[in-house]
Amino acid sequence: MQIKEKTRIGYYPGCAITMGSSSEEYGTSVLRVAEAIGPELEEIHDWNCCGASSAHATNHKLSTALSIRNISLAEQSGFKEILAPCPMCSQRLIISQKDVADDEELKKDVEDAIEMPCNGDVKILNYLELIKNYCMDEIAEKRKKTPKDLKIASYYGCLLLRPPKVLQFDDPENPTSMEEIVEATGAISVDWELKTNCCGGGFTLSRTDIVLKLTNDILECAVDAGADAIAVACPMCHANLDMRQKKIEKEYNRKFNIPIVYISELIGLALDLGPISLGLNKHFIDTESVVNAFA
Amino acid sequence: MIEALRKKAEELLRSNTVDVIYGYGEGSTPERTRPVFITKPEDVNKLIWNKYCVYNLTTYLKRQESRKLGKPAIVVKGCDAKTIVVLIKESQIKREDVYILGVTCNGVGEPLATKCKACDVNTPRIYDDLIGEKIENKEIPFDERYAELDEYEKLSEKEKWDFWQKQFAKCIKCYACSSICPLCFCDRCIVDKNQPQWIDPSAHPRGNLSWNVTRAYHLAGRCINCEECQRVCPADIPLNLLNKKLAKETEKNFNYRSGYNIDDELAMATYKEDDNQDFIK
Amino acid sequence: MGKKIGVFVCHCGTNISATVDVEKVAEETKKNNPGVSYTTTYKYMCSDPGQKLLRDKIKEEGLTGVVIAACSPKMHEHTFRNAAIKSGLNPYHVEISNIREQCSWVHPDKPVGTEKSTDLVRMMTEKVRKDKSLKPIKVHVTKRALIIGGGIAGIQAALDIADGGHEVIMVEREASIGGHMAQLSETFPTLDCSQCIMTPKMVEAAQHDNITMHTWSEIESITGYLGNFDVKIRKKARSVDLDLCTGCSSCWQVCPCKKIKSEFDMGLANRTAIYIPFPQAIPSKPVIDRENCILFKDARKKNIKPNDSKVCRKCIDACPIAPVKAIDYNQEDEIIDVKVGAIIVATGFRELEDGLYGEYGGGKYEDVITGMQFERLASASGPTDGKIKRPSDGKEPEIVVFIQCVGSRDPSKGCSYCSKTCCMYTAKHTMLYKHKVHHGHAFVFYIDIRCAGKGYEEFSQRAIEEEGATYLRGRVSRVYKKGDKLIVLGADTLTGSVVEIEADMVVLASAMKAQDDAEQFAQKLSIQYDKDKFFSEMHPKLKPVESSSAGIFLAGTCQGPKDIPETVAQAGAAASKVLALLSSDELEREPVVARVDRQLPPVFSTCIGCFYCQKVCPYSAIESEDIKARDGSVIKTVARVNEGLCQGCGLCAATCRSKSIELDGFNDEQIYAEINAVEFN
Amino acid sequence: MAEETKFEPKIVAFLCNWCTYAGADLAGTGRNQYQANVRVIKLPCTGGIDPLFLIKAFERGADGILVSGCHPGDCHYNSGNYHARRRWNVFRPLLEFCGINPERIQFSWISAAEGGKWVETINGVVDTVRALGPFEGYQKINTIGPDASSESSQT
Amino acid sequence: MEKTLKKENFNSLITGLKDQGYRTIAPKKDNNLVTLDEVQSADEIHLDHVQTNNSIKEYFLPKTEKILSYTLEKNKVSIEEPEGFAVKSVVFGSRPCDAASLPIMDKVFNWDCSDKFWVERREAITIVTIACDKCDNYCFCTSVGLAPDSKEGSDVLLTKISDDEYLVETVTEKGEGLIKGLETVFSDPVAGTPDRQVASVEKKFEIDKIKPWLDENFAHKIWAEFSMKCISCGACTFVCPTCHCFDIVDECTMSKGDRVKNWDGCQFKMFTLHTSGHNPRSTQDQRWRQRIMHKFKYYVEKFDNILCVGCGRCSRVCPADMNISEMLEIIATEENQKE
Repeated sequence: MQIKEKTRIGYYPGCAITMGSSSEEYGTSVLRVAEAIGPELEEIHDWNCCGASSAHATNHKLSTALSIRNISLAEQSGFKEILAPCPMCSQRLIISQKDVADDEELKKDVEDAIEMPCNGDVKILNYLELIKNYCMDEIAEKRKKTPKDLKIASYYGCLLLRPPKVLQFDDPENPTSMEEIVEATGAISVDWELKTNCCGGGFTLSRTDIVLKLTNDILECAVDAGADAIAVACPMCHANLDMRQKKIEKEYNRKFNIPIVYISELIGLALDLGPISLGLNKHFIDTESVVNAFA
Repeated sequence: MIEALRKKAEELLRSNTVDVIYGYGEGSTPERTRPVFITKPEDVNKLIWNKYCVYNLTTYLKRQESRKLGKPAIVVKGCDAKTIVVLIKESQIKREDVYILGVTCNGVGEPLATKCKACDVNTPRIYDDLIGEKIENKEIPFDERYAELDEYEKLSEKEKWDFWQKQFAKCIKCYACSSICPLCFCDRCIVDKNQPQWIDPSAHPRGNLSWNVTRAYHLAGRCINCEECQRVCPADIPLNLLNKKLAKETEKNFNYRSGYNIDDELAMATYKEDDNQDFIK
Repeated sequence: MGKKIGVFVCHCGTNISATVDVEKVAEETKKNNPGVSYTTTYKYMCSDPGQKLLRDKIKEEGLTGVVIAACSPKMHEHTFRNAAIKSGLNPYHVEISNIREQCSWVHPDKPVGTEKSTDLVRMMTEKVRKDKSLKPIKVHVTKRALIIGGGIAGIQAALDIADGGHEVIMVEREASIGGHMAQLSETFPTLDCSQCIMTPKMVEAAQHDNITMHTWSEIESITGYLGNFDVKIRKKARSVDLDLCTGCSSCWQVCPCKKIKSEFDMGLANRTAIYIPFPQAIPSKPVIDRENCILFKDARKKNIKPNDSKVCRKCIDACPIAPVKAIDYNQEDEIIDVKVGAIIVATGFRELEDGLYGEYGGGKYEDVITGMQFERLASASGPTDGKIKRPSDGKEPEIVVFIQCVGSRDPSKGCSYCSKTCCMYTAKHTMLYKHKVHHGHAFVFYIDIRCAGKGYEEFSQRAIEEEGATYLRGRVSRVYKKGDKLIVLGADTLTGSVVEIEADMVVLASAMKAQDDAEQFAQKLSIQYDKDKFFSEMHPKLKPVESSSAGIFLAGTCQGPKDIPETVAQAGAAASKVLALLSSDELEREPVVARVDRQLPPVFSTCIGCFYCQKVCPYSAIESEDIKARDGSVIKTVARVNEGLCQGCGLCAATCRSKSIELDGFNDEQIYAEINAVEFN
Repeated sequence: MAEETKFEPKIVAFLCNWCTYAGADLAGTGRNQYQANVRVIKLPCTGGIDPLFLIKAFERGADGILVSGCHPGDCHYNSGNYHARRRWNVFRPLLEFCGINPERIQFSWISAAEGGKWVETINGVVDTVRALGPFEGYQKINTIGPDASSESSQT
Repeated sequence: MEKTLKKENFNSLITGLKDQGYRTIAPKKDNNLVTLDEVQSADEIHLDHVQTNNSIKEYFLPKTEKILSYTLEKNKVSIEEPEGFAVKSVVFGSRPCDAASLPIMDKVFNWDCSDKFWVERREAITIVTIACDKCDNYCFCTSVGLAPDSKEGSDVLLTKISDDEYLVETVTEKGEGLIKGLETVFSDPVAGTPDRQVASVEKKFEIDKIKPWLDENFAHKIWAEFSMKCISCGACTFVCPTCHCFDIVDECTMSKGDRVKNWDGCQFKMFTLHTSGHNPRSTQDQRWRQRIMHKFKYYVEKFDNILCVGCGRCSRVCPADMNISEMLEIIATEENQKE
């Protein structure tokens, strides 16, 4: 559904993609796209960690309180919706909202902890949802560049879709929202099998061998399907596919050299925003081929 | 208004669409009107209409004497018209057997009857002809329609019991309340069944309690609040409070208002899977 | 008429007399209760001598009413009422006071128990004074049975009833009888081919002169009651005249439309527009698929009568029957009215639709097939003549992965139950596969192997030990296509390792689900169904083949997943119930039914015709009756109870405001007498 | 009868034959005891219980009434308990409106397998009504009113 | 010599009566309903009304009355007669028409057997009537041979002579005895003839014309036309001081029971229903005719009294405004007489 006038949406960057963090290029590209075609994003004042990292594994109440505090802050500044581009944050926020709604006692404890009421009727959006809800027409209208037969494999990973009962976003087994956005930018979507397979996620440090195996399968499948690049919407996926690619090539002595781009960067290129401003220079695998396709 | 009514009545009688007009005529005193049954066109000027026409004429649809006069045209206010809807749903009459002469009404009775204070049927919701220009029916919220009950519901259990024992003690079992009620149409009423005698016929407190409770209960989900029972009671017992209480419970629990919709199922003849059951352990 | 009531207080060994002074109860009753002329106590009233005592006393004392103060009526009401019948007393003058389960066993204090027992006996003596003689209701029984569904259950039941000498009407929705069993290749545990054991039965049913078979037909409506069901059968237009056609196959050989997916072959092969589902079809006469036949499409487009269309017409031209062709495009649906005494529902099951499992390719990959499709592959009359070939490229699969519990035991996919047959048929599939592809290898992912039938465990062990199938205990998380291989990602919980198999073909042991239209069908017959839309049996242990409606019985998978032996056993059981029902000309029914007041003119009835009773009756057992004057004019319209349909719940009696309708056995006077006898003040 | 010190409430129970009556039997076979104040009247279905029965039971001196039958959905006659529930939904507030304490009439769903629940429910009803005391209001009017002429409208 | 009764002495009158063991019954107002009811003090008495809602009949033939009670053993019945139903009382402030009904009813209650419930109450209750100083157009006592100040049936007649004083005229020794017993309460009349404030009730019809018409017109069409609006309830017969029909019913539990006499009325459709189902008076016109015939023909033939005192209660209380005086006027009018 397209909302014409500029609506104010709370922007919750989270630790991974805020300025100066390891995946800041995702954050900057999101902001650049928003400046170009809206909607108006306003960073939530005094936001704190969403509790996704180790917190939710060790202390459930702490991680819930951390998330709910962000939501209450947003509520107080009048936001009806919050964008959390990083799926780890959006998943944590949604699950906390549900936990508090289901457990009266937890809600009381959390409210005491953060000294703020939380009535939890703010909607948490992930980046794909935001684009589909607000920007599909804008991209079509404002697109300046059309890439020459740039074949993109859309990779969703897990946190955007699972657990399906709680997140209720797209079809958890066979999602299509990212493909629609890719096609809106003029690129060609490639049909491949492992777009919802796990990339090894949190084991990136503790069990790198598993990450390499899983990520190798994903890269192999994308390349076999003829993709020129893989689009992602999650800093963790990007880290494992982009940063680890060289090591995988060494481990499985295969040549991939397939660039991993954020979907926001892809949209940025289609809107002819400068590659540097989109952070395309900060990738391990050179994104030269993608930038040229838009030339 | 009265000329239009008489002209219409004459026209109906001359064209033989109906055989008799149930209408209001002059009463013993100016403040009273009485039912009249016009069969000849030249008698139509006996028909009158004023704020004393409180009578619910549909009660004559249940009486064999009046039905022998043939197909009737009934002068009905909005509240009376609701009775016809219930009578049709309970297969006592067919829609085509009665010609409904709806009259727009801004309230009857001197002082104004309580039912008219929260009236949402100034214009009858079912009629063949309408006398008087249409008045927009108001949407009266739930609480306002049952405001009369609040005062009694607030009483303590003892106060309620004493209040009603005092009222029921006055009952002389003349059965004017069930004779006037258009929906009390059972030829042999339960109170007349003596094998076994469920309700004691004597007018002592026990017999009066079981009669008044049963009469009210048998109108649950049916009574259309025309307040005739209360008007005709020689002992001046506020009988309509019982019916109104049942109407309130029926609407609250089953979202059903009697006499407003000819298609939906009668409240006490059906059920819903999710009917309220919080009082059932 | 004063009643002479006999009261028999039972000791029940010491069960009652331990905490109730039975002598005192008898004495108090004789002293106080009006109408009581004889009282006694006895050690075991339900014993033979006890019943003999009852029978003798009824005759000797000339008793016209009996109260037995003993155990719950649920135990021996029937026994004592039969004893009364034997001694000439109408059984409905016998009432039971429950002074054991609801008094002596639960109130240890003897005086309290005795006083309560006296009250309970008094309540029943008062009720007996108001009891009326009731004669069992005789209901005419139509000596004909209806079997809905032509699978093995329907055929077996039809044969049993027909052999029992009664007429059977069988209705089958598809073009031929045979049901799902006809689609199977070999059947466990004996591996004998399903066609060989079933076709003779199908032929026998077709040729049995007591059985009338309506294929390509559906049930339009069923009304009536036990012994008197009025059934409307809709014979869908076949476009082929069954009498004329000889099944010579000239027509379906020339039919140009060859690309229609065959339902019988589960979409693995195609069929023509005019077709017989499978070679051994009974009747072996074709039917025209009006959806896909180009002549009918053309007629619909031009909105003309089918026979007027000049398009194609190859089949009618090829038809050798003369002078009138066996094919008739203008044939219409036909409604047949039939009266039957009993009905057996054998409508079978539906396999879980494969689209439900996105993780396994959700119907995208051709080589991921269901159990039934594998049956077709393995069947000699199947699309591949029994050779195991991959549907995608026809290659013989080297590695086949079988996945158990696809849909079953999975509440998130909507069926939490176990489909009972998949463990066995998957083991069978591995054997069939190994017999036909010796060098091939079969993997089976399972949760638990459930082979509990006779010879079942040995059968599945054989699949593992002799046939060499590899059973991996674990779930499969994902199946995806890689090149021309299917990558199966699963777990082997016994070794705790992740398993990845590059398979050529994957067979899903899909769940057994209720038919799509099971709910509407159950409502049409007003029988109850459970949360999974399988029809509910009257009592899981004691009445497995009776449905909730009297006269309607269940057989086969429509009542829940089961294998062929169990289905045939149920079919036989249902048939025996029907035979018992049809064995007598008239059926006696418990006379506890409602009755609307009737009186002499001029009153005729106190019923005023508001028909609240009709609206609340769960069995629509109440009809309206016009009481007419001699000149035919209607005096009044009142309610009337159809004794056959009325099940005696009493809803109408409690709803009737003027109490003009009463339930025999629990009429107003009896209930009033019981309340009156409670005697607190 | 000797003047009892403790008021023993008198309870009449209208039970549906298929479920609660069988439940009560089960409590019997299980030998779990309960107070003996109740007198049970068996009817085919709760749908067959007319509110008139309740009034007559009070007129015959009952202090409390229990009406119990199958859980919704279990009714042997499909919809008996649904219709019964609908009646009680309006009859109970009517009696309350007339000053009869609703605790004196209790409703419950007890299946044939819930012997324990039957014992709990019955003991609950007896204890509640014992707390309420005898139903003086009704007992006062259960005697035939003193001949009307002396006080035609009692205060 | 006549006496007067001042209003301010009402209290002392009542206390005086109470001392002598009398129960006092007087008109009492309860929101808009005036009824004859037991009073303890004078300020409960309400006098500025035309007619009480319930009639005096209620104190002689109560709406419900236990005439005997019995206990049942298996083969023995013990019966117990009620006592103390006749309570020594004074009805203060009844109207002349009500009082006049008593002698009329005495006849039927002492006809083939004397009804002890009626007779004993008649002796126990003294009637102090207050003449009507106002009436409404339902009153027609003058048309049935009575008057707003007639003395029939009263023991003492009070007539209003000023706002707070009533002229006392004793009618019977019983009244004489009552007055003598309470000397102090009454005061001597002031000189000069007191102007008695008595309502003037306009005569509606000639009573002598009624019976002759009734003798001839059993099947007249007026019965149906006039009674079309009647709804067959029992209100008119129950409030009428001269209607005396009653029904007897046994109300019992298993061990004991009471035989109860209740009011009944000929206007109920079940009144004449036979067990066979036949009903000689099944339609309302037959029942309405019965009401008029019984009051103005049958009772006259049997007891030489009109069974109506013209109090007008039946017309006031009738839901359908069936005015009995209007009916009698129609009967008495000329053109009807001719037919």
